[in-house]
Amino acid sequence: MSDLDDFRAETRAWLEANCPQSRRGAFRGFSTFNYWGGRKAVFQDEDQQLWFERMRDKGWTVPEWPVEYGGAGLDKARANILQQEMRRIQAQSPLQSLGIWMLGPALLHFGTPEQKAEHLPKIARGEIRWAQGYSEPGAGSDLASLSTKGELKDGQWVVNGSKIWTTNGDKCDMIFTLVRTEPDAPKHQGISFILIDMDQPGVTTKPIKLINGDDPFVQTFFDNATAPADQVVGPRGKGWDVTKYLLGHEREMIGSSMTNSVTETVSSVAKAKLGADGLKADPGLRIAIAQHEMESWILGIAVERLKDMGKAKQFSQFSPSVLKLMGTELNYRRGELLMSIGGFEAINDLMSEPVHSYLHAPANCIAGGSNEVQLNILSKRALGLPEL
Amino acid sequence: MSDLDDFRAETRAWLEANCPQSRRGAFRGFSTFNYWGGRKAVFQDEDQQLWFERMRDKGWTVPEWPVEYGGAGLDKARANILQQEMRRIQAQSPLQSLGIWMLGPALLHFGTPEQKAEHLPKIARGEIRWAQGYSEPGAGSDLASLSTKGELKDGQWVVNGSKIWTTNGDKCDMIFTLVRTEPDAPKHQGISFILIDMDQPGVTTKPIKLINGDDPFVQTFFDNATAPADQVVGPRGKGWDVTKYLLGHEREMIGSSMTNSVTETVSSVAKAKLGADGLKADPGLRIAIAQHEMESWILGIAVERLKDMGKAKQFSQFSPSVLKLMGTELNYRRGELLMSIGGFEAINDLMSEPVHSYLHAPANCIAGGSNEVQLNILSKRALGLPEL
Amino acid sequence: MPLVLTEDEVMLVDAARGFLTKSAPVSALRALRDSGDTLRYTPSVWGEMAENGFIAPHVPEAEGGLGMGYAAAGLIAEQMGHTLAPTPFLSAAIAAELVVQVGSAEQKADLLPKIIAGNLIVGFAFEEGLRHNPAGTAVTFKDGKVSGTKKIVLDGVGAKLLIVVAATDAGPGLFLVDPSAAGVTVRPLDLIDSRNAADVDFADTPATPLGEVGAAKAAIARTLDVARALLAAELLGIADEAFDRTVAYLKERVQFGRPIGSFQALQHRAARLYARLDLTRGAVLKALRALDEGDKAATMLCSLSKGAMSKLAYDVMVEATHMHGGIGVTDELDIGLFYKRVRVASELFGDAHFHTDRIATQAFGI
Amino acid sequence: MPLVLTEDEVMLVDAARGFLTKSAPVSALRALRDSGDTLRYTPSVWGEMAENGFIAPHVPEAEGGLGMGYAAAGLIAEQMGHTLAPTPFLSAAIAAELVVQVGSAEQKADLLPKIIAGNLIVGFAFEEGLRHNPAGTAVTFKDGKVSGTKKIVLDGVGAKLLIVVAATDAGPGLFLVDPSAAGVTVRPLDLIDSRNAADVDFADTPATPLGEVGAAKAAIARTLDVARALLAAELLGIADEAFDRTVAYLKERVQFGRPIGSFQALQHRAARLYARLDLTRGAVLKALRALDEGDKAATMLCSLSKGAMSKLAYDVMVEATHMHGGIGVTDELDIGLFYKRVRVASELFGDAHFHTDRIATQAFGI
Repeated sequence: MSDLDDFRAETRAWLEANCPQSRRGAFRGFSTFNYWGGRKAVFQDEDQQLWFERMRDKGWTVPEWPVEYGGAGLDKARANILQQEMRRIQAQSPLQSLGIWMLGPALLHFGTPEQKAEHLPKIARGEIRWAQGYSEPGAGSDLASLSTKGELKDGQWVVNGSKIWTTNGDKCDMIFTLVRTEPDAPKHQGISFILIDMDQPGVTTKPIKLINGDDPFVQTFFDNATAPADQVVGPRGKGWDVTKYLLGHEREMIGSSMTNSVTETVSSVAKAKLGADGLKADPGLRIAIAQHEMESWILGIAVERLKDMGKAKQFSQFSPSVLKLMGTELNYRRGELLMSIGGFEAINDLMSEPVHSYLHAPANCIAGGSNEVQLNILSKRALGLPEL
Repeated sequence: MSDLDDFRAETRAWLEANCPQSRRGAFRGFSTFNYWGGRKAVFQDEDQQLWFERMRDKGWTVPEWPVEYGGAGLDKARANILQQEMRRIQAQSPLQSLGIWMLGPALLHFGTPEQKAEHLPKIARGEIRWAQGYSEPGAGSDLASLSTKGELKDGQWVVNGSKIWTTNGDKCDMIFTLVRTEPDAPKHQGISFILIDMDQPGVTTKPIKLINGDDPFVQTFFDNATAPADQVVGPRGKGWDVTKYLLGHEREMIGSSMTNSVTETVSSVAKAKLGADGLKADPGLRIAIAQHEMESWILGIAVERLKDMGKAKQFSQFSPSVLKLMGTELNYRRGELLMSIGGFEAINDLMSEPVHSYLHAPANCIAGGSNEVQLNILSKRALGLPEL
Repeated sequence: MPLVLTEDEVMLVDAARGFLTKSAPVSALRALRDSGDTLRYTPSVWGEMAENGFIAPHVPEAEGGLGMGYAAAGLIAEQMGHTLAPTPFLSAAIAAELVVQVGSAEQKADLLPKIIAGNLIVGFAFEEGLRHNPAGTAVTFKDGKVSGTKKIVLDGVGAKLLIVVAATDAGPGLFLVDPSAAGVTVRPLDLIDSRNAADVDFADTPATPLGEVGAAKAAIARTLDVARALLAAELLGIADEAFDRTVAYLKERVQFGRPIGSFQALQHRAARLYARLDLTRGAVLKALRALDEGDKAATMLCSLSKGAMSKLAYDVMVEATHMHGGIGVTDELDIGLFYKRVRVASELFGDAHFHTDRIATQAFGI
Repeated sequence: MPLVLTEDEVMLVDAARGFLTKSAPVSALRALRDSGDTLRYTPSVWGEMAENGFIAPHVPEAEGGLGMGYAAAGLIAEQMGHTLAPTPFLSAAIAAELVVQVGSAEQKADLLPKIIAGNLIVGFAFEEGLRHNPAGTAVTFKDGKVSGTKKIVLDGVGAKLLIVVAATDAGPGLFLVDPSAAGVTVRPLDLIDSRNAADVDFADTPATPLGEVGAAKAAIARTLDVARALLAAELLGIADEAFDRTVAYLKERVQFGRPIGSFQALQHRAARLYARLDLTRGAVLKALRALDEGDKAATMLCSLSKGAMSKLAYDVMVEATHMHGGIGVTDELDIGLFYKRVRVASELFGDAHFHTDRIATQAFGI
């Protein structure tokens, strides 16, 4: 038996013994069902807490991070085994976190030793919940035109302006932001990536109500908010490089989440709701569902291929844009099909999953760089088509 | 009984008596079945000749043109009645002609009295077959970038250059062309609309073979070709105005011909070829056909509406672009569906109607101003969207 | 009738647009929604609509109506689409149509004036399944009583009368039911477009036949077609309005130093929607004219316009929402209200899938 | 196996590309077509392909083959798509697969070496209707003889052996027929892609069973899936090539004073095709890998890749033809040759409609 086989056996046994039954089962969406950590966090139930703490103590909230930063220092092969074994028993992720998905990779890549030591362990242990602060009301697709301003005064950053689309911003502790710090530099070069504590009078939030009545986003206002001078990730004025690095991460995540975050396939919903006879009576809907499922299947295979390419060190520069573009558009059609299948029931429940997909899908096509931005990236960089 | 009722009764009786049975029946495409006139024309059979000559003598090849130009001088109401009565017995058009559809309207609008007297009667009587000379190898969508050159020397135009996509150019007698006559003027202002006799050594043609093996187009070469000085339609250097006027006509014709020029609906072909059982076994194809038929139906209604608007003097500036765009794209899908329906038979017959539609449809999206040009027209002029 | 508006129709459109813009703008829907009102329409606005002759204008003069035809009703529906006016307009049109088609002389004389005057809200209790299905009914009429459950009865909350489709030994019949009668349970829905609708249960509820049972089947078919044509017209109005607002936003929103409407990719997508709207407009009018003219093709034309507009309005809303960027999905912007109404209006009386299949089978025989 | 190419596979792709570009470029197809040749492939090129090990490389080593798997066969097919190489590659792969699946030891020993060496062209006589239909057969086998008509037998003109699917009392069987035997009429077709195919009539023609009749059904199903996966790979190659040529043209063609590829509307349309090709590439490889691994999902993955690629390749060709402007439809340009081959390859063994329905029924149970 190889070392890896041993690891698999041990992992399987540990998971069997330590993952509470209530934390197993199909992924139920990025809802409150999941634990997001942070200063204000409250556990939903004992099992949630137990599962989180056990995994945290193993360093398995961030298995590949170094042990010194709260991870388990696993290599790729072991991390994959852990993932497979968790999937085998449908173990829920113990901790959802923008810190893990976004800030962490940025810090690991760009951060100073002090920044890593300060922030990474708190992310790994779910002590700080991070928010993302990129977009502004006037700077959407044209993100680099942002105008939130930061000045270095008396050894600290003083920040003024506002950020929009901060996901669950009211529940977060800190925010990683893009701030214009060199007003005279060209627009991509005057931006710094600054970490700001939200627990100060200079930071306030206002919920943004969406068309389905939900308000998962806030607008965050900075009114002479402050941050210590050393809370810039990457060189001052080079925040755009950090952002480009992270946007790649985010696009891939949004695109591939389209294949993971769904609890049920459209066809299984259709069968359950309409039955074979109902579908036979509605061949147009049936074919539309089948076409969607085929596209969804293809997207899933593409994600699998991307992972295999990653393992084979074949870096695919444009795949994040492709996944983001195709995944979000697919989700659009998923929402529409779920509404059609749900019929009179679906239009009567603003908070139902079909309505959520249907009404919320457009936001996915905007967030993380609008699909037009992705198409521009692909046509310019992947195809080399000339500028106008 | 009103005058119009009288006219209808007389027309009906005349058509019944004079339209040979063999010239009745569903439209069979712009094939050689139709009579196109011209110096080189040969009648296919006696009935074709009889029908053409009878209609010509009534002035009914161009019923609304003035009698002095070979028409019948009918008003709109009577022209409509004639059209309805012809349609009632499915009488074939006696004369197909770019002269009637394109040059005629231009001459009626822009021509001098002398030009009208010289050319219109010959068009009406099918004596001269006209070709169209707009596009050039380097000037497609960007028509105004054309480089065929005309100089006025010794009282006549001397023309050099070449035109592409001249429909049946080898069978035509004369060609209306766009020629750059003022090389120093801005590109839209240095063009003249010149009428050139093709029966001269300076004009030669070369067939263009298409991907279905057919060669309905030629490239036309002008090598010191000449035309009398007075054969400019509209002011010298103002040929672009004439063209814009005519392109509107052409687009409308191409768009609405999509609804008229088809001999059979896709659904009737599908029923005949595949039968009810075959279609039931292939719900995707069946639904695709139905969607196409719905779009086709809507296009037909739009053409009807456009005619009604014309009668009500409600000028619709953008409808030609809309019809061209949607009609040609519809035709694309028609070709594809006919290929699917024809299956193994269709891929075995390069000259069959499905293959013709399938392979030829792309050309329609280009001819008469590419669909991108139509989309630009609509976005700029109909929607008022700003220039980049 | 030609596919252009008559002078009278142009005047009607102007009048409706003027009235609705003033008395029932989109902000009124929003206010009504946020007020928690259960009726979900404003009786005073409804009363004014009656005064303006906007309620069921297709009722023939012989029956005491204005005799303005289905086209007039459709044009009003189209204008209501522009402002998302939440009124029992469609229910009134349906009820009036059913009574005209099949009611006895007494029933006509009793009901039509009240409907047209806006004094009697009538709910049409028709659907029973998850999706539109005109094929049959499980609600029964026996010994003068109806039993069973109907879904999504428009304006069913607060309605003073229900017209219920129920099965009899002689086929489907239409029955008048007093919602306050025994055995009726009205269960209000909370539709995403914030309009009035309810599921309704009947348990041995006394019911009176509307006209002869034998005539009901044809009258229901006809009425469904009328409802479809009116919804198609409303969807056209919604799509036009959302599209116009989007084009305006494209001119106004600046990114990368220029209006986003100057980007050709967005221009072409917008131009394509313009072209489709321009085309489909004719089909909507054609269906209404065909109803007015007793054209045999009317029933298929109603499916054509409802099916095509359900698809087109959705496509417009997808682009409208997307082109508005992030704010397109916020409640602050009206676009979301249009999006939600499009969904409901598409679902009612058959969506694009339903009508495509119907046309395939009936019109093309495939 | 992961969804990336192994080193061996990368070498194979390079070798195939090098060979085909040199020995079977698009111009060779054109020359062959214009020559009026009835065989429609070049025997010397076919011989060289045998020498290179490109013919039926999936035949297991145990059966005397190279044992390189279906993925290898698919990668060669993909490269043949790039140059539209007209060879009996697909027929050979199909015949080899059938013999491997079901042939007796003697038949394997006799036939496989000849097929792999390129010395025996075998036509698969399967289709009978207007469109692909694996459901049943009207051709019969009785008393050692087959009778009936088969359609579009690929490489049927000049084939030295036919494998015929015919009905027996024990279900469908596979039968070896000598095309020069009594009662065989080979009627050459003139396919729009200029390849070799024929309709074939059988009238009491002597026939020998290929293996056991009872095993034929599964072998046919398996072979159809292999053929679909190979055609999907070829379609991917064609679509990639036509797309690359179109992108090159977009950079080169100048209108309105600039390359047309600088217009954003065309850029976005091209980028969208790029994205779809990038995604679907994985599904094509996945189907081939699944065949190699004996994955139970293989049959559905073959439908997925064939259905998706049939649709995608068509969409690419529509844009390719359109973006080339007027010359896109001239015979002078190669684009038309790609367009025609896509049509034929899509039609063979089920188009997008067929496979969508198959997947709906079998994979999703809807």
